[in-house]
Amino acid sequence: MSFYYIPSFILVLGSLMILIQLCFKRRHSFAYLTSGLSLLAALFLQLYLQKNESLIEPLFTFNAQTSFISLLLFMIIGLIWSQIYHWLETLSEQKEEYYLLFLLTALGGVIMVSSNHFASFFMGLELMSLSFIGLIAYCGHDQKAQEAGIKYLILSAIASAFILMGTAILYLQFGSLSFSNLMQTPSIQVLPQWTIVCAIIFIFTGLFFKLSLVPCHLWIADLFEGAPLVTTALLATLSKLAAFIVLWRLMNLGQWQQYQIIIDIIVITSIASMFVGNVLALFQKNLLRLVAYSSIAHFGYLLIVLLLINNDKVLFSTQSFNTQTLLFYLVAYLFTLVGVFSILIQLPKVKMLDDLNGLFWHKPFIAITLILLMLSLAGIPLTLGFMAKFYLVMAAISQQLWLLLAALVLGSTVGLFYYLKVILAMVKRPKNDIAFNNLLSDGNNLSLNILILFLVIGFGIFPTSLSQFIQQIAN
Amino acid sequence: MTLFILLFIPLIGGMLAWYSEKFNANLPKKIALVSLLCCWLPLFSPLNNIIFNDNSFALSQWLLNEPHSWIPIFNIGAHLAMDGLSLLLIVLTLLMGLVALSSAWHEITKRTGFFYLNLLWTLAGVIGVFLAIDLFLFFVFWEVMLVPMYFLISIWGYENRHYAAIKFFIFTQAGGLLMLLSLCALVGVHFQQTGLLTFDYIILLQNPISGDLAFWIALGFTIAFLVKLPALPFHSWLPDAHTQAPTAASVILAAVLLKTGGYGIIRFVLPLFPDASLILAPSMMLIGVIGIIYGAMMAFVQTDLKRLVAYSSVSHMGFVLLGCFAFNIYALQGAVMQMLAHGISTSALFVLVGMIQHRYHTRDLNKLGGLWSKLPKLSAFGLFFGIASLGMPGLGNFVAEFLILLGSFEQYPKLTIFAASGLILAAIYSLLLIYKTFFGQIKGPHDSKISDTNTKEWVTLLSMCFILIYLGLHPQPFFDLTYTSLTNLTFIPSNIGS
Amino acid sequence: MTYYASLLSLIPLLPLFSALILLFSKPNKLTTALLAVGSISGAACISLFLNFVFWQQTDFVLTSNLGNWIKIAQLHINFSLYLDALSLVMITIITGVGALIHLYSIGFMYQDKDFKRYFTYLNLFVSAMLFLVLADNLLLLYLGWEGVGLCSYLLIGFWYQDRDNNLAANKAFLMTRIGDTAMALGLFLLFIELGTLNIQDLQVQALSVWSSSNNNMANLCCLLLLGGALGKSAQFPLQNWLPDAMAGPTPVSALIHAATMVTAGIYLIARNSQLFQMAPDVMYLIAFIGTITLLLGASAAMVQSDLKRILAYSTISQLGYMFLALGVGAGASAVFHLMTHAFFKALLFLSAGALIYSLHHEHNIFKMGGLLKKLPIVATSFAIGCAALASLPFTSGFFSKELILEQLIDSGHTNFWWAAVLGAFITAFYSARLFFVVFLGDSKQSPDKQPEKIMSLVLLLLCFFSLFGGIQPSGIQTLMPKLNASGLTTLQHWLPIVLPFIAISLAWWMFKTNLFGKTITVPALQYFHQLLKSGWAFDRIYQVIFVSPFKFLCQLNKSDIIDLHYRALEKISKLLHKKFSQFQNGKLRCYNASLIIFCVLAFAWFIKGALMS
Amino acid sequence: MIPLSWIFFLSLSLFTIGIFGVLARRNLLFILISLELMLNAVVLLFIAGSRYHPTSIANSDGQIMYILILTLAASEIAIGLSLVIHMYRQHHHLDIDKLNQLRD
Repeated sequence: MSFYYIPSFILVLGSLMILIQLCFKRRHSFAYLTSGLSLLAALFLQLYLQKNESLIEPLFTFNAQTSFISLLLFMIIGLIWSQIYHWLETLSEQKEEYYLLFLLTALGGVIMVSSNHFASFFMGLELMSLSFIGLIAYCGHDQKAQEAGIKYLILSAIASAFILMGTAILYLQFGSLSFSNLMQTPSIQVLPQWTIVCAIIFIFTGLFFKLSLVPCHLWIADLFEGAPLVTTALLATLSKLAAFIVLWRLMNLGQWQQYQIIIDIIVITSIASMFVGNVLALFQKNLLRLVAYSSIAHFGYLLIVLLLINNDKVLFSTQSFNTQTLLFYLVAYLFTLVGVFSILIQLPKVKMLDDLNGLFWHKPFIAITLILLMLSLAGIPLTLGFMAKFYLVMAAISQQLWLLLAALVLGSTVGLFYYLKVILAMVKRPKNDIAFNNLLSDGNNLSLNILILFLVIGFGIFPTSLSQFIQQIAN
Repeated sequence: MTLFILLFIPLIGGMLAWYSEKFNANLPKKIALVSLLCCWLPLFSPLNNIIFNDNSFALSQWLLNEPHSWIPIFNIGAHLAMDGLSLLLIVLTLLMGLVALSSAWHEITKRTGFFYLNLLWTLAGVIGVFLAIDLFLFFVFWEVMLVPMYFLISIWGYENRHYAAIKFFIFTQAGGLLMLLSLCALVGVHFQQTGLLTFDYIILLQNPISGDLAFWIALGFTIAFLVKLPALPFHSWLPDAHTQAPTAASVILAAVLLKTGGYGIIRFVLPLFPDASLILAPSMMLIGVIGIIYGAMMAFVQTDLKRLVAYSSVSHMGFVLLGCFAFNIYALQGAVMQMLAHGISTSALFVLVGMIQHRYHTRDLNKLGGLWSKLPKLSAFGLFFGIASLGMPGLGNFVAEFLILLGSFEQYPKLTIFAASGLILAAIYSLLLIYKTFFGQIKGPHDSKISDTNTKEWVTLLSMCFILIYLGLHPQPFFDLTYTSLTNLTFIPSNIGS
Repeated sequence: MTYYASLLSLIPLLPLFSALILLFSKPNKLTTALLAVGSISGAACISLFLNFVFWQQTDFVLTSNLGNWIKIAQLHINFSLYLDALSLVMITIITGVGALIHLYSIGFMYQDKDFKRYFTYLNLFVSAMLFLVLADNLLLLYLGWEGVGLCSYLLIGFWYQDRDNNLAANKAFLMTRIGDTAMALGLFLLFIELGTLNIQDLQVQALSVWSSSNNNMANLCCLLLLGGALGKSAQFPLQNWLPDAMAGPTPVSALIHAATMVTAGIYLIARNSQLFQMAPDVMYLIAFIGTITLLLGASAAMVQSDLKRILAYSTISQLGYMFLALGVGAGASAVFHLMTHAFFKALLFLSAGALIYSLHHEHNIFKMGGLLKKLPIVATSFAIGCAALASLPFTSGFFSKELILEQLIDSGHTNFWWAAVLGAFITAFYSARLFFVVFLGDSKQSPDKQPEKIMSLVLLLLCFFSLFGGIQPSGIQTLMPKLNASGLTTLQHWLPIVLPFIAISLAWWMFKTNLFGKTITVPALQYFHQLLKSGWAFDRIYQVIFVSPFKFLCQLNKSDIIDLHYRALEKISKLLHKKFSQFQNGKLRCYNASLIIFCVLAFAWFIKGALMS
Repeated sequence: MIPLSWIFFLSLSLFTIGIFGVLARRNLLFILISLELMLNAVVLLFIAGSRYHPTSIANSDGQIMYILILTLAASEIAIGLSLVIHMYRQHHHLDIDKLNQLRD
């Protein structure tokens, strides 16, 4: 038994506590505190565990990278959690179960990112997806949320079925479900070699759905629009982070780059995602849909990282640079996105871009935070988003992926247009002077915004400590 | 620390200006003025050195050199350095900052704090561009200076400001991204060839990269600079941005921001890629010539005064491009001179247009006319700067155009003949501008409240006149100042008698 | 010598400072006049003094350096002044005639509200012209060259409220600018070929570098320089701005568009005569252009009805004579004619100004008539001017024109001689016509005021010069190699003397039979008359060939074709956005299909790949 | 023993039938049933796998997966049905084609 499991156990414990408490008496604040404490405990434990040596168990693997990713995951969830209370107060539903589901998604995410076995991966995935369905359809009377819930249910079930199908074929090939055996030549060849590629395609279908990459991207905007805001934030960060990490690990461990077809698929999907995501966002008037489309594009950029693994044309001597790129990009993108969502949570009335009009003049601090976050998403220097893009460009250049770089430049240029539109919307004079006082003003909003700014701008200007940390982890 | 102080003064001044708006709406502009004046202090010692003992600076290229570490993981440094060329352009920047301030003084009445924040930050960004010697840092300033400019256009601009602001930003950012790619590729190739990972210009300069890739990297850089310059196929952001920007922003845009393109070519493209730029030169000069003619022809048919001036900028900056790629010292000196002279003459025209618009609420050439009888002083200035823009000898623009054409004639006589036709075309649109605006019968209702230039405007414009005349009649100090920087380019033998 | 050098530098600087003072101060009219006229007179006195000093010497050179301008690598340009016999003649004319015209202008312009502005421009002009003439290098010459162009532009459009004036000014500036650009190219070529722009060095260098005569490069350089000269001196094919330039105040026409600025082209060629000697082809071209221009101008002058336009065309024609003289290698006679022409043409213009002043801005000669008695001084001066123009014997114009004709023969260009003689005939004819129509015959309009006294004074002074100014300055005779005097035949000797009288008689006959003012009824003749009146329709030709296509081309591209592409890009992305959005139709089954489509496509790609390999 | 490929193709056919069901059916309930079919197809493959890898140490993996998938299917159906009920209450039908409030 290892310490590594403790953070997950704390989460389990937390959810059990909430469950038990539900049987006796419903109290919002108690559920809030319980979930918060367990998250915090898990976070700090995870932080403590950073320095431990790596450990490979049959179901899980724990090393610096997975620990870091779990830490990242906890931090993101913690940031989102800090916003929940006031937001839930505005809902008419029972509130306590939300925390339960919230913790369960976190648990699912943690399991996924450190899984070393298809069974654990599958468990984490389903834990997360099923809780998500609950989180999405949480507001029973909200027709949109219900619709979103149904859509997510069916689609994620199909995706799971695809992933399982792929898993099953791989199992037939290798006789094992462990990730570490993916490289071994099977003892008995029961199926022809090409079925491996079929299996990979099946698994890709499922994971690309989770990552909402083109052409499996259709659902995400609907979900973002329909689901409750906090759920959307989780969906945009947690589920994508977990899915991407798994994809990356599979690519890494299975050496899937050896199949040209897989490379082709990734290249095409990446370019298509950049292109379609950005174009869809271009004239979008709904803010959340816009964020959804932009996330399609961002994961399109991130796919470039998958092509870098173990390529022989490595320019920078450290092979870990690609890992660093991945981690840095994820950190940058996810923090920025969490920032955007926490600002949006503070502006509950804002649905369309035009609703932002005049924000800059009435609530300058919030507006500036949002502007900087948008600039970070757009990749303007001195923000975290730019450093991430810089990492990506350096990594891609070192392997001379000119086609993808061209697509990246083109996509970023198109992307600028709608990020600027968001900024413009804030700066415009409002048509009718709506009061911006219906914000959930609270002490921790300001401090949270400052924290986000610190993360996005501070690390944007002085990325050294973060880069060095990531460098250590990647080695 | 001098250069960092120079950089931080406008940054801090901008913050203060914004904050001070809470107390008094008139305070920001005063703070802006003070901080702009403070910016001259750090320049005092280099200027002093140059003016009073001009032998010392000729020996070493860098007047001030301040390397600091920034992001060690990539070996990126916060390396600022100043040579004659950048000093000259910074002086221009600060001067034009004052001009912009003067033109904004009464024009901007709403949200003054944020306006001056953006104004000062743009200037800081431009100063950063001129000072940054680390390529990464250069890129950072290159991109970041656009953000406050974007706000200046999109908040305080005219009717169609949002479109113009977005267009401006996207064009320049697209160029910037291309530069980022080229920059990373340059560093990568340099790493491959020397095993040294560095973004430092001075180190990169020691081993100019070669090979096929070098050409493409050079092209990437060049296109990024062409967008900013702006050269022909990428010029279309400029008329929109200029037309919609408030006067102060137009001034900064025309006087300083465009110059970063020319500066980039001279500072980075030519020395870092000597072979590639030789290959690029004919096509770049062709683009320059086409830009000269095209810009002038476009200027001729515009009915919006600001658009006319904007297209004339395209034409003038074509000369800069021509000069940069002519590969001799005359043309390069001319290009630098053209940057200065164009900066002043064009921004003066923008200031004038701003004044006219402030008084008559129109920029339409067909609705204006006969201003001379109403506003003789203003019109006289208009005449002066119109004449300056057509390249009248005795003014800076002439010296610049003469040297550029002289230099490029040596290399490409046929192209230069076409470029020289720009002199005729410049006369056509400048005279049209003067003719339609200042001459003829006065149009529209007589408004007795409209008055001629006040003292502040008069002093601003007059000082610009004097600078132009000085540039035209005694440009030698400026040539001397940039001589070292320009002869350091590999293709120019430095032993040419000076 | 330094004493003389500082005096020399004062010559152009005095009017310059006066202009600057006028620009930045608000003096009253008297002070303005004193300052303006005083500065020019001062300059004139200095040049007279220098004339006096250097009278005996033909081979003197006086230089003065006002400072350094540009010094990059081999390019060294100073603000240096260079005085030799040729420039001495020129500055004497410029300051002398300039001072007189300034003086005259006080009277002429006194009522104008922009009195100060007028004198500012005029002083600036004189200064620029002096820089042009005194420049020791071509770049400084170019500075003056453009400076005079600018002042000419400003003064043509001096009465800015009238759009026509401005259009005329624009036309003048642009047409000369075309020539100037050619000249600038010439400068570049000269610098690159010879490595200097100093005029004297150029002559020396040219001899050593282009050793063989009729070198292509020499031809090209000279051709380009000639372009500048053609524009400035209103020679074919850039001649048609000059008649329009008469829109300015009449003293301006006298000073700029008759006496000084338009002669800059002649000066340029004379100054670089050694250079041009290297290019005989270009010299021949100059002569040819001169011939065409002199005939063209003279013939157009025959039929004009606007007083000033007649004089303008006659100026063109006279400049043609000078070009012809230059072209055949008779530089000295060209400059001589330049001088006499400056006197009598200034006189003619100023008298015309007085006439116009008195007649309340009437320009049409057919509305004048019988003014001999009413305006005696003007009539006298006009008569003298016309006589000189027609080169009646013993007027100044006679000597200079005779010299030109003589040297035409000497140089062996008989055909040019015939053309020149024909020109002289026409010149005499239209001079006589002008005088007869304006001053004789029935009185049609009576003057409402007499010219100011100061104007009359200037007229009288100029009458003196026009009559007795026919003394060729000694210094300039060394300008070009002397032509061998081949001796004239009797016909060649007497024909030019007799012909003006025949022409005047013809004019008198036509005037008496009232042929001048008559409307022409024969269609062919009418057409020809129109053609001549429009100055051989060059305006129309240029309009059709250059201006309209240019305007059309510009208008075609008004919305910026390149920008349209970017806008199209925007439209395309909008279209794509719509297309992609169509898939976001909210239908679950569609979303399901997307997953499966991806899967199927991937398989298809895979199978395709497998089949291919 | 039946060759594995037979089972493989059977499973794939079942999976495809499930896919067609998901695509073709408009009733939410039938879609859920089709999903079950897909999962069962997968389960079949896992069971077969554990049978055909007797020597492998991980031969029980397939059977464990079978149980996991079964659990998943059950819980999915549970959630699915609750959503079906919700939907029916709100819309009085189960036609997912009419469920398109969320769209561009």
